[in-house]
Amino acid sequence: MNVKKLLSNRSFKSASASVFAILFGLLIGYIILLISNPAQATRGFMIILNGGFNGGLRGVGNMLHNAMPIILTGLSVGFAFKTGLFNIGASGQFILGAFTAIYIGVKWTFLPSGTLWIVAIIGAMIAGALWGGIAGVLKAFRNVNEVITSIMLNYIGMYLVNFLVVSTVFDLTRNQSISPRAAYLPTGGMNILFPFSSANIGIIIAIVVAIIMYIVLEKTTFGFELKAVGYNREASRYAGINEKKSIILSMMIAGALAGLGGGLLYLSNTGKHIEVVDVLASEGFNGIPVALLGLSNPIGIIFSGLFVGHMNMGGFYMQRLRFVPEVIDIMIAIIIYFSALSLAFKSFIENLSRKLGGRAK
Amino acid sequence: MNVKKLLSNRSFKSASASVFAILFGLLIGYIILLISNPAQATRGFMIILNGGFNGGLRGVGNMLHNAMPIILTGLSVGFAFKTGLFNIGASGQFILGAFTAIYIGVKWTFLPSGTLWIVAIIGAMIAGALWGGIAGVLKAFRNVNEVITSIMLNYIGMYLVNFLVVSTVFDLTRNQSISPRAAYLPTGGMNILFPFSSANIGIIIAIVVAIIMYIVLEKTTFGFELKAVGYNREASRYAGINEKKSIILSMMIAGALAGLGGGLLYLSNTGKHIEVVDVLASEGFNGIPVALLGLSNPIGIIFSGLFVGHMNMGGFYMQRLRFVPEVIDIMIAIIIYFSALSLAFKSFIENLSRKLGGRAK
Amino acid sequence: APAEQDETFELALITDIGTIDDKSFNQGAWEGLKQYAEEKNISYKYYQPTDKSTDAYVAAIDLAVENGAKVIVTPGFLFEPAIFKAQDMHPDVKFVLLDGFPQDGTYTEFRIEDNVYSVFYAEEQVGFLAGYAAVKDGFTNLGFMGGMAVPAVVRFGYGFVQGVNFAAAEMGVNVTLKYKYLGGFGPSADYQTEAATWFQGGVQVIFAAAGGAGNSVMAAAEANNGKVIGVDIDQKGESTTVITSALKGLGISVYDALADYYAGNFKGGESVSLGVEVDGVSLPNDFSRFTTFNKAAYDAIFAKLVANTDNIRTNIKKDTDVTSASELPVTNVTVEVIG
Amino acid sequence: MEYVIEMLNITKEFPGIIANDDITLQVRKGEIHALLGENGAGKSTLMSVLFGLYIPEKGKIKVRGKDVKIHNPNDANDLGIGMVHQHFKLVHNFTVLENIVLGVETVKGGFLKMDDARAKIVNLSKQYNLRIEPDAIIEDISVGMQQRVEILKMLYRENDILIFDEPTAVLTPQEIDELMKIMKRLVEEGKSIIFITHKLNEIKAVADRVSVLRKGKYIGTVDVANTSKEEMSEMMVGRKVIFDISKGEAKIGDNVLTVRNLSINSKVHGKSAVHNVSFDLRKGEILCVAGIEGNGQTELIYALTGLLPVDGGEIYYKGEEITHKSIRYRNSHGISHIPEDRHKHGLVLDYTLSENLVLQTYFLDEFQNKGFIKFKSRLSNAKKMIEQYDIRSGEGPITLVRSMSGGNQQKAIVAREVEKDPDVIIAVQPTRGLDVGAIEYIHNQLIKQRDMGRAVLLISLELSEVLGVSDRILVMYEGEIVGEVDPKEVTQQELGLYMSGSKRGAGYERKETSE
Ligand SMILES: Nc1ncnc2c1ncn2[C@@H]1O[C@H](COP(=O)(O)OP(=O)(O)OP(=O)(O)O)[C@@H](O)[C@H]1O
Ligand SMILES: Nc1ncnc2c1ncn2[C@@H]1O[C@H](COP(=O)(O)OP(=O)(O)OP(=O)(O)O)[C@@H](O)[C@H]1O
Ligand SMILES: [Mg+2]
Ligand SMILES: [Mg+2]
Repeated sequence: MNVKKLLSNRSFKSASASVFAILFGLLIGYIILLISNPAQATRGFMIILNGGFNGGLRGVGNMLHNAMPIILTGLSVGFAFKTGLFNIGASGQFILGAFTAIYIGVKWTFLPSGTLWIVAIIGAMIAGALWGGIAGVLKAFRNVNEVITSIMLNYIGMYLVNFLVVSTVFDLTRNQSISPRAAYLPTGGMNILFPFSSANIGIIIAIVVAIIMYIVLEKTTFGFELKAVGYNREASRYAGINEKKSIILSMMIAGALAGLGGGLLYLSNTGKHIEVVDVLASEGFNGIPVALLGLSNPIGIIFSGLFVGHMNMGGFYMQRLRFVPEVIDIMIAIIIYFSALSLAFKSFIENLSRKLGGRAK
Repeated sequence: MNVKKLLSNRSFKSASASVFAILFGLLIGYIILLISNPAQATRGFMIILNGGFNGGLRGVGNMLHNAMPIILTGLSVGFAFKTGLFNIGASGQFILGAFTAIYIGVKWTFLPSGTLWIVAIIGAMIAGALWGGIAGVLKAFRNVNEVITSIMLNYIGMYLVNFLVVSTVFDLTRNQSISPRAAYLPTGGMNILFPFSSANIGIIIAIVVAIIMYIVLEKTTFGFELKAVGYNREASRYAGINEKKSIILSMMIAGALAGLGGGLLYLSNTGKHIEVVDVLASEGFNGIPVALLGLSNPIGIIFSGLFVGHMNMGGFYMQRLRFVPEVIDIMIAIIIYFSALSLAFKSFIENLSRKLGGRAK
Repeated sequence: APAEQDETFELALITDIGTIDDKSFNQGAWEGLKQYAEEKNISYKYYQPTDKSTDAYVAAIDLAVENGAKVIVTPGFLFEPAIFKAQDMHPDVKFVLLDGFPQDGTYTEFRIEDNVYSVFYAEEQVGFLAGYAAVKDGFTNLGFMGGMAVPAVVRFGYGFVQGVNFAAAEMGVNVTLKYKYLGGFGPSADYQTEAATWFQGGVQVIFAAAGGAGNSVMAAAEANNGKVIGVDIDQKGESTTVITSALKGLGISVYDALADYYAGNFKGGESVSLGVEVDGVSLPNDFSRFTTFNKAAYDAIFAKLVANTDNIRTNIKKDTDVTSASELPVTNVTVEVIG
Repeated sequence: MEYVIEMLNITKEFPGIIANDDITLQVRKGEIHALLGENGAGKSTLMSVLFGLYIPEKGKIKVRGKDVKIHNPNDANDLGIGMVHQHFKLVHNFTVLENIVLGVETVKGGFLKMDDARAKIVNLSKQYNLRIEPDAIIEDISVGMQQRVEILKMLYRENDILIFDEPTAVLTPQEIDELMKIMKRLVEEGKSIIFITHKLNEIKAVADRVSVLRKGKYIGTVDVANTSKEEMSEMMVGRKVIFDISKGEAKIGDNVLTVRNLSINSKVHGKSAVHNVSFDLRKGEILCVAGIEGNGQTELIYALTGLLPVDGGEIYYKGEEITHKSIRYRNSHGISHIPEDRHKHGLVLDYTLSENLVLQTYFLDEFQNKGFIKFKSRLSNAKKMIEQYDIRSGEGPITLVRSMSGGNQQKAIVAREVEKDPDVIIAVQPTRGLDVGAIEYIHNQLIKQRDMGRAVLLISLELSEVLGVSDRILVMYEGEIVGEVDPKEVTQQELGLYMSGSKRGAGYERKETSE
């Protein structure tokens, strides 16, 4: 089909834009390495490029685990983007999902052990959806900018979770949440593929969810409606779409995705707990560059999430050399954010040349 | 003048909207108190209402000190709002300002001691302006959404400051920055007005700056043009305004305001240091509800910043009663954020009724 | 360059990316390690985990091992589950676990292998010393501000109360003591206000076992003519109001553990609580900021603790003995527990 | 001959298209020079070059005989060139006064000084009979007043070369007349005007000469007095265009849409925007609701299509009450709507043509199966309509609608609305801003639908369209129907009297407000 050819062509173009952006980010990173430690710059850079592979199968497994939550928050941000919304609130949705999962995992042990984790992650999604839904309702009915509401809901969510942890699932001596042992995620065979790594069924769920999101957005009438509302709210109303419902649903789905990320991360048997500190969950914000690099395309987000995870692991393994950890931190951040920002440039150019292409014919 | 009448009438209406919103937020806070501890709810609420006054003059002084940085980040966010930009990057600008001030305060001791702090806060403003300017340049020349760039610049800024602190003004044993003793802010008589409090000249500077911002925005052609670009970039370009320059300047001014906030806070002799941790400066985000509550009006922002400071002090003194600290945190957050959000409702209605009024004439 | 390929680091420290615990914790341990390594010309390095989770800590330990680590120092109780795993995974590598005992993460299984040396500090003893010194120096209205009610902080606090009581009883005076956990370890204007309120209310000296929040207490002291007792390391450089500090011998104990290892008698399988007997805790050797209390008086009480005269040392109640500071057996102190 | 403006051999390329290909335009001092061309011919681009918004690749510009370089609007302003853009460039929440002084503020030590400016503006406003209110907020005033603000902006800056890019597309006939008068007055004072319009009778009415562009190329310049409308349009389109709308007698059938006592309170001012309106729409007729903009037509249409809730009265469609039915119910039961604002309501600009063509039907079994889109039938649907309605675009079904020309965007909407096989077509300003060829096409479509027995409800501000296309005319004034007239009998003047509220038809007398 001619259409399909072109479509694939378009996504090919986009993907190449992302690759270009990443190369640019990596170049900047390399320059920083050269400045800070010329002798080891090239070796350090190779380590970064190798990312998780530095640690063999285990490193790859850990990379997958590292990528899992940011793929989901990336999907959250990206899904909202596609439907015309800017979900800065993934952080709050994420931590509410995490808390709900832990709460269910700790308290609902009357459920059969094989199903507890499933109930817990469903709970995480519902909590995230409700939290995202608040911003959606305010947007739909009051036209309050969702950036404002969702930033504030991040803070309210954080304080709320601190409060809830302290009053329900608190490990006093460690100032953190109790381990939800009974609800730990199954490994899903990842322990066989990637022995001794943290990887578990979570990454599989993340990828499956990404594919589902892709299908919803691109192949279903539901996605068609959501995107239409995102592009032109008035025209969608004119076309008979319930645009308020669409906006609320978009934010709820975005929230559910972030909440799922929180649930999966904190139900992993890796010894991670919610600490009662006044700090926003960074996974929510990390979803933004992931979504940008993935061009808000769910399949693209799988890859960009893996890329970011890969970079983080690369930074970790770079500690083999004599780099100061703070230098590594800033370099990895710069690679990731410069990639994402340079993409904004690139997509701008891409956009222009796309218009050109359309006009030229 | 007829215009003047209308204007004053408008600001009166707006201010009453803010007051209404605050009452709503307080109501919600009271309900939460009633639920969590009915016996002490009313007393707790009275303590909140008394805010800094619970601590006498010292409490008021501390409230002022508490309000100072958020008035400045509120001005940063509000100024950007007024000129059509959404500055989510106040956090990064704030911390870069803080670092620069500390750096100058620690390293440039060759300067006469009376002027060092002045140079340091000018440095803080310049650093914030440059950091804000990046987002401005990207917006002006590449039309990259400033929300995206400034969120990412928050993270890059945080990592950068961590790195710079570690490599220049590091207190190894405390994992934080060195005290800039030589550049501590003068008390500006605040120690006499509010004995034993943390208040210093910073709050005076913040208020003066707010007044200057008000004059710039409302009385000068410069502000007139910045606002015009914010409302309609295209139209301003057609009117012969250099709209790129305006956007960049707006972001730079916003950045300078946030940077000033960081500088003043960290030059205060209160034992505050930059900790080398991966956490964004919350003062930047707290500027958002402050700006909203102040309706982005610089004079309004003085009051909303004081209100938020007042609430925080109230929450602090509420610990006199048997409330769990986490309950207090969440309640204060809810009062502040609900006030700001309910304002969004109110201003929506206000907006409508303004249109109505304009038409009816 | 291929030569670099073989570069290894024999001594390693894993940081815990800043915990609720005192920030100086990483640093104190790091200084001991660095000092020993540099004296003996041994390669050393510290590693940052990717995440605050047991798995990430284990991965960082593995990286250190892969990079040639023979001894790994892990500061803080958050490493307990990681060491629980790592002790089996790397039987040839030695671990020094500060302030923790290997456990499975749920406190159901506690097990220490021969390659792990678990170090605790007798914070109650140094708290005792600090309280004793303060009252002996003439203070009668004291305060304790802890960061959070985690075990080490509780031990500091309890020891302080009992030291205050001991001195007051010795002198036959009655003193008052305000006691509070702030709820955080970071500096804040709120804590400063609170401390100022205390000083205003007549408190003369505050023992601030609260990490960075101690700086806020010092700022309040400066403005209110109050005094402060520092914590963990010698804090007299931080403020002129710091009269003394309750030291934990983090550096010394790491240094000693490494020396033992290279001398062939690594204390694997042991969990110790380092107290005055082994210089695990102490006050700094500078008494210039006291008015009446002096080195002689300090040496006397220190010797009594070491010798455990009249069971003075073993009688000090710890975090596991009572649930609140108000339940401590005191005779000459009025303890007001706040919050 | 003295030229104030000479644009010589101007070439301006956009990626993929040469918008201006070696164009020469010479404007004499004191003339009104019309610029004519199909949608997308390059008129706005040429004017943007003159105004310093685009830098041409080739060519030079002379102003008053001197070579000049115009890099930005400020340069243009310094040369006395002012422009009223096709889409107004006003700051919506600024006042009229603020908009006029924007960019050339009077200053005293950096502080705004509005009093002098106000006096000057009030004076100019009086002098040219522009009737503006200096303190009104732009978003509250009518399009016509916004137009006058744009004109005042130029006058305030003391420009003497004035560019009007399609100023009449959004104006009512009365406002157009006024604008023509003002333009004439301006040239009498020695100013020169470049005037872009698609309406040939406007050119006939005011212009001295006309230059014609076609597909980016310069076709020629002729004297208006010596050239017929037919000749002009042939120069423009490259073929003959039929101006007289030829249509047969209407074959009137049953009522399909019945409106009874409909009232709507305005969201804007709270008073009633539509007041007690009743009428019937019958099969096989084109019923026009005429009126000056702002007299309730928009609200009436929104109510009929469900975009706005009704505050009183009923709407019946084929006997069934639909007053409170959803938008979707209506547009899927045979009511089509060609909206007034195609970019706001009609199209999702970032969707492709094929997606826009199923914007109201994507959920039908034809286009989906259990929620999954049937891409093949969507595509074949698009191909069919593109073929049938001659919708031209770069990439066919997968063209992004944003990149299509205005005329073709409009055709796509017409195709979609007609192809639903509706019983009622509500067409609002269906030809706004279109060139003559596109207008001809759309008029023919409407008549064809009528002849197929469908009912058409037409809203138009264009009197020639109203009189030429419709079978029956209702006139709306201040929210009320003030008369019904027969287009074959009524004169433009008479219609104007109805529309301005000066005359009421029998049976439409003013009712006592006491009820
Ligand atoms: N900024 C731009 N980028 C790319 N192409 C453009 C741009 N502006 C105009 N064009 C293209 O240049 C051509 C001429 O456009 P222009 O706006 O000058 O037409 P016009 O004659 O004014 O049409 P209309 O009668 O519809 O106003 C069109 O094909 C248009 O798509
Ligand atoms: N964002 C865009 N991308 C590509 N082409 C565009 C874009 N915006 C406008 N155009 C094209 O530029 C030309 C001029 O734009 P304009 O909006 O003036 O359209 P138009 O045909 O004049 O419609 P209208 O009559 O409604 O003004 C049109 O051909 C349009 O297709
Ligand atoms: Mg045009
Ligand atoms: Mg047009």
